[in-house]
Amino acid sequence: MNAPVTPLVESRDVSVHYTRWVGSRRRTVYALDDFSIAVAPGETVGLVGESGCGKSTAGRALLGAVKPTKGQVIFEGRDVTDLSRRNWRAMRKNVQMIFQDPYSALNPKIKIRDSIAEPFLVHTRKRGAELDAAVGELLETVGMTAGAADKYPHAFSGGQRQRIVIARALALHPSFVVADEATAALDVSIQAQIVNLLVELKDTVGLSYLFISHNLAVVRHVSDRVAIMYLGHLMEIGSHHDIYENPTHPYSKALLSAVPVPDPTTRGNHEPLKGDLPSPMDPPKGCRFNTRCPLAVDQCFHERPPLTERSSGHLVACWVN
Amino acid sequence: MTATDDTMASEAGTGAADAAPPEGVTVLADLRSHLRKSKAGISGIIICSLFALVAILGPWLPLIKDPTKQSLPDRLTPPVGWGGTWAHPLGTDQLGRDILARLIDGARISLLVSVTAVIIAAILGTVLGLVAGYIGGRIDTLIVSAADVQMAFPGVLAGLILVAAFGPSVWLVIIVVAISSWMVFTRVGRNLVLTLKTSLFVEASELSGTPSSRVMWRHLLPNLVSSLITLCVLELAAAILAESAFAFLGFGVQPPRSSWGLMIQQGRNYVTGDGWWIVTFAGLAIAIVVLGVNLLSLWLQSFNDVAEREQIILERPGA
Amino acid sequence: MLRWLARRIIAAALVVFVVTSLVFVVTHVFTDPATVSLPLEASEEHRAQRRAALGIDRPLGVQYWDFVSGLVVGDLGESFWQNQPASKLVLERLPATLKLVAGATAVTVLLAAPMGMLAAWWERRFPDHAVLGFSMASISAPPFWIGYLLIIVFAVQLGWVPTFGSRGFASLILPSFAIGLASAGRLAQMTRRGIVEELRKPYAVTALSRGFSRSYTIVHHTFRNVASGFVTMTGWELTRMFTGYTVVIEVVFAWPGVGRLAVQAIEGRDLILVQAAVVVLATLVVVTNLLVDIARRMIDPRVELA
Amino acid sequence: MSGASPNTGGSTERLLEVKDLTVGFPTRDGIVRGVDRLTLNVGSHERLGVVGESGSGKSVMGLAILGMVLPPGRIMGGSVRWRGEDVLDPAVAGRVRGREIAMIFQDPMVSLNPLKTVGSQLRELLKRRVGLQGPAIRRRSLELLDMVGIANAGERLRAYAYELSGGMRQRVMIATALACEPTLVIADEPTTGLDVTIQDQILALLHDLSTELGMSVLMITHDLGVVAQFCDRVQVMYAGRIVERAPINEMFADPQHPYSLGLLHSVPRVDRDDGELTGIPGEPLDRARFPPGCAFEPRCSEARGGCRDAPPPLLKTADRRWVACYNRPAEGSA
Repeated sequence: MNAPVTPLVESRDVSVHYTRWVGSRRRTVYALDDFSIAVAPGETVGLVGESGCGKSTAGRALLGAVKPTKGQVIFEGRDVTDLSRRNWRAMRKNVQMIFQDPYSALNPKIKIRDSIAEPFLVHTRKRGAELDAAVGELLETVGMTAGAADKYPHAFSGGQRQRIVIARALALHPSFVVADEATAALDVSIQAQIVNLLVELKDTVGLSYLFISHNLAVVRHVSDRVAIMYLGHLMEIGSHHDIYENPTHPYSKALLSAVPVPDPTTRGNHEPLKGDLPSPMDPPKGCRFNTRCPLAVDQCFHERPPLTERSSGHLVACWVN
Repeated sequence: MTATDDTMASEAGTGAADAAPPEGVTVLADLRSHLRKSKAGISGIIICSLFALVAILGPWLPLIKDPTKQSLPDRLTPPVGWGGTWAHPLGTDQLGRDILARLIDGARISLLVSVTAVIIAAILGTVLGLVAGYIGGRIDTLIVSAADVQMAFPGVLAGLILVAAFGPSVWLVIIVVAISSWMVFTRVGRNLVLTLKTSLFVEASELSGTPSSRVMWRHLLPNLVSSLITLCVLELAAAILAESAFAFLGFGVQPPRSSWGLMIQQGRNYVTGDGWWIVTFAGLAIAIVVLGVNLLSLWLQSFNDVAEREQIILERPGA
Repeated sequence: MLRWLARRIIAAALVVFVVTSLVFVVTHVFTDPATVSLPLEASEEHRAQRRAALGIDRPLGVQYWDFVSGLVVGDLGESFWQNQPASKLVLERLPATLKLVAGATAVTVLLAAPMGMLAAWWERRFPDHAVLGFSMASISAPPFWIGYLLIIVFAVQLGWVPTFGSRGFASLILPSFAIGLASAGRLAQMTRRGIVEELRKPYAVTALSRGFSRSYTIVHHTFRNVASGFVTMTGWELTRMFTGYTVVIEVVFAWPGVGRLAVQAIEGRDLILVQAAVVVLATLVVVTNLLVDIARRMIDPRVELA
Repeated sequence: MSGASPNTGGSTERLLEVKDLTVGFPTRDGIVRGVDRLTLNVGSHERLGVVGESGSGKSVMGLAILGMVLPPGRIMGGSVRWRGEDVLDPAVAGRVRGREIAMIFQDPMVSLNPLKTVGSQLRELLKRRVGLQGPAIRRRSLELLDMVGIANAGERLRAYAYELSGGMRQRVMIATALACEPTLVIADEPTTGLDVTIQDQILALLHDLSTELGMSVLMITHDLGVVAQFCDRVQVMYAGRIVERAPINEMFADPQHPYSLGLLHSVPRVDRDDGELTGIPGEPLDRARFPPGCAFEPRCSEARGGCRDAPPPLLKTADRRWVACYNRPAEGSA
């Protein structure tokens, strides 16, 4: 893999399986299987896929919010998979998350100041005026005024709330941030503002992102490298250019062609991908895309295709292409 | 031009988010303006405050007679308007005691029992609900099962067995009312916590390493308060009714102290003949106070509904 | 479905077991039937004699084993007040209580369902306000007082029905209303709220947008969705009746049911008999809850998922 | 999807004419207008898009066209005419709803009755609204499911909504909309919440059905991509008002309202690397606090003093192009 020399965060063959009650039966959900990815310092990796593909689980596994069933999570060269609860708490300073829904990400009953100050109260000895100054500074970093601290979330619109959520995530100077559908709930005019803010912070604060999204266009705009997932399996991973100019996996191709482009002159005849997404409780054998793949051959139904390198850093899991 | 700009600015200023006072203040202001439009809310508040005032100040109110003073020559004096005099505005009972004085004395018991029981139930039930919902696992199963058992064994049933074993007393009634009400708070609290637990703000807090106790205290509890207050009011009505039922059965306060339920029990032999006012006024007192509490809870519910509805209309128009 | 039912029945049996054990703890650990039955000034010798007669001088474990094994075969001990088996006394009175609860349930359902629908149909109009007024009044007045008011008006003044006791169908009417009015008030509000809420839900909006009328949508679309809640709430009201209302109302109307028996037993200081009555009533509550769960599942196929 | 088929508009029959439609919601701060003096026309065989962000009133508009507003809102003025008849008249509405104009909603999970099978929901429509009897009902139900691309139609008739996947539910929703062979389908965010590949299927299905059956479609969406790929003509809404109306190609090649322009510059493209996204500064309006003037004025880079006094009227600026902006001269006035 053309992974950077010293990745900041790395997952090695991480699988997450969990059980869920469906009616009176216990079913295993295969949320994530053998997921390996590395994020270099200062890099943005986009993680794309449809619902149930395990992209959120992958993000949470990298943050230690979900315990892997198997595999390792490595942070700055240190295996943190089996860290105790207490040690993870110390780790929390370095890794943070930005959520999809800014309306539910802020406690409606407490002031913005207290939301942002909480990480300081839990992890540092900052109190009083020093704490207020830190909160004000964070708010200004994300383009808000320090006066916002005295208000409750209901005084703010979705975009402003998302800025506050970002401020809270930045509180303890993390080096790695997982943005889980961070702009999905926002209107497009606000989405652009937040995307710009995230890109800007990457340079000014020095962050690495795992940018999880179902929106291929936004991912194209922000990512250095892109990974495409389907039903818990990594299908293709490569540079921005590899994925968008030279998509190789049949699923990547289908996914890219399915996105409606906001330009009527691009209307053309493409055939929509047939069929439904299978349930992650009952994934197909072999290649998980085999039920919908137009190119599937016999082998695809029996053996899982390994990720193989097609060009430098461009890996594809497909028997055919 | 300047003039228009100024008025515009001030108009925008009063409404704009920058000028919005802290939420606590707005909620109170909202409550007040909502109350002004609600006849039910106003009547509820008036009845409840009168009840509380009378109960607390009862013995110091001027012109109030001794509720225990018997006077057999005056027995079964009818109320004013039915041949009685202002000496006993609501008449007297079978022992010649003043009914108004006894009603006021009864209000004390009613308030004492219902408020104490609801406070105990609310604190116990909320803590258990919070812990069950947030911690989950075996503790949750245990608490939920306990609530289920309590559901099958509520109120009067528990009262019957306890009274049979320990004899009647006011404290027993308080305990019985409290134990037949705590699981309501537990269930509601737990369900709310289960929903809140999936909120991203809880996950965010956990992800920054916040300890569970702080999550429960700082993040979950404040979000339960408004629902639990409404529930407290609702349970208060149930508690007043329960107290009166126990007193009526003779399991609560004992003579010569009076209680509204006890007055009905003592006056029941006179309903068919010359003494209908004893049962009527005592029952009316219970019904009016409970109605006041119910009106209050109706209004609180409608306020919460309106607040919620407008939140949906105004905050998330796309949703 | 069968597995679910089996699980549910076992859970119900467990609840009955725990409740009865709690009752045992109260009646045998904190105090005992002999102490309760005797006046405070009774001599120690007299007490010991009574203890031996009732078998409570034996170790608690043995007594508990007796109690539990008695439960299984329906033996709830001997009432010394009546000198008869407690279970026999309770079971004799059970039909009267069941009759009363049936009457009250009929009153509840027959009043609540039409009132709730009327209020929802005329949302925020006069019938809605009238139903709300009835509900507030009926849930605020204590049921035993309603009982006396009904007696004053319908038995004493109008003389339409008998005052006390259980003599045929006519005597069932007043106590049924005394219990059922409050339940009807609560249930009517719940029904109204349910229908109004369902009508705002997207599936009802869809039905309306397809051109179905408001009445058709209420009857054919929201009905089943509200019915599940209606059954649950009716079950709730039934439990309230078993655990409270009947006791009080039976006393008011001198109705020969289990509740009145329990009150009389307390007055007669007969702890064994009170215990038997409470165990039977609590079992009825558990059975009611079980039946409600089964009914809900039959109405709403999604309950399985929850 | 087939290539762009811009409708000439002038020669087609006008089906739906909405004029000055206003919907109000009472709140503690007074009456808030969800839709304000909305004007809209749909011709036969036309696919009209209405695009707007949250709070633009586009969803309120969809129901209001059928004379329906969720309480406590109400229609405060304006007219809706369907082939000349007044839809706000309950008698006409009862006839038109479902039969001539059918709606498809955003979330099919909750828009289908959770306690009725797919078959029984189709049956009641075919029986009560179409008047079919006996075996014809089942035959037609199967035909409808087949039309919307559902395999194993016979089996699916017995399924409940919660047993189907998201895409399948939306297909069922479309089938119930088609049951009465409507002339116009109002699709309110029909693909929001669906996965990209499923959205692609549903849009293609709607496109094909509207062509085959000669239906007009009113597509309400926040997604400019969906509009660009699907519609012939588009109206842009902001804060309850129409700010621009144009044929599809003109709108994307040359947006005239500053808001439309800003919107187009906010959307990243998947098919090429675009430069910086400019976005639109500021925040969308809180609906309780509409200014008396142009609602977009606080965010507009071209705003002048006059923009604050009164809302700009929607004026024709060129053939088939309408804009509500003081900075865009009307046709003939320049």
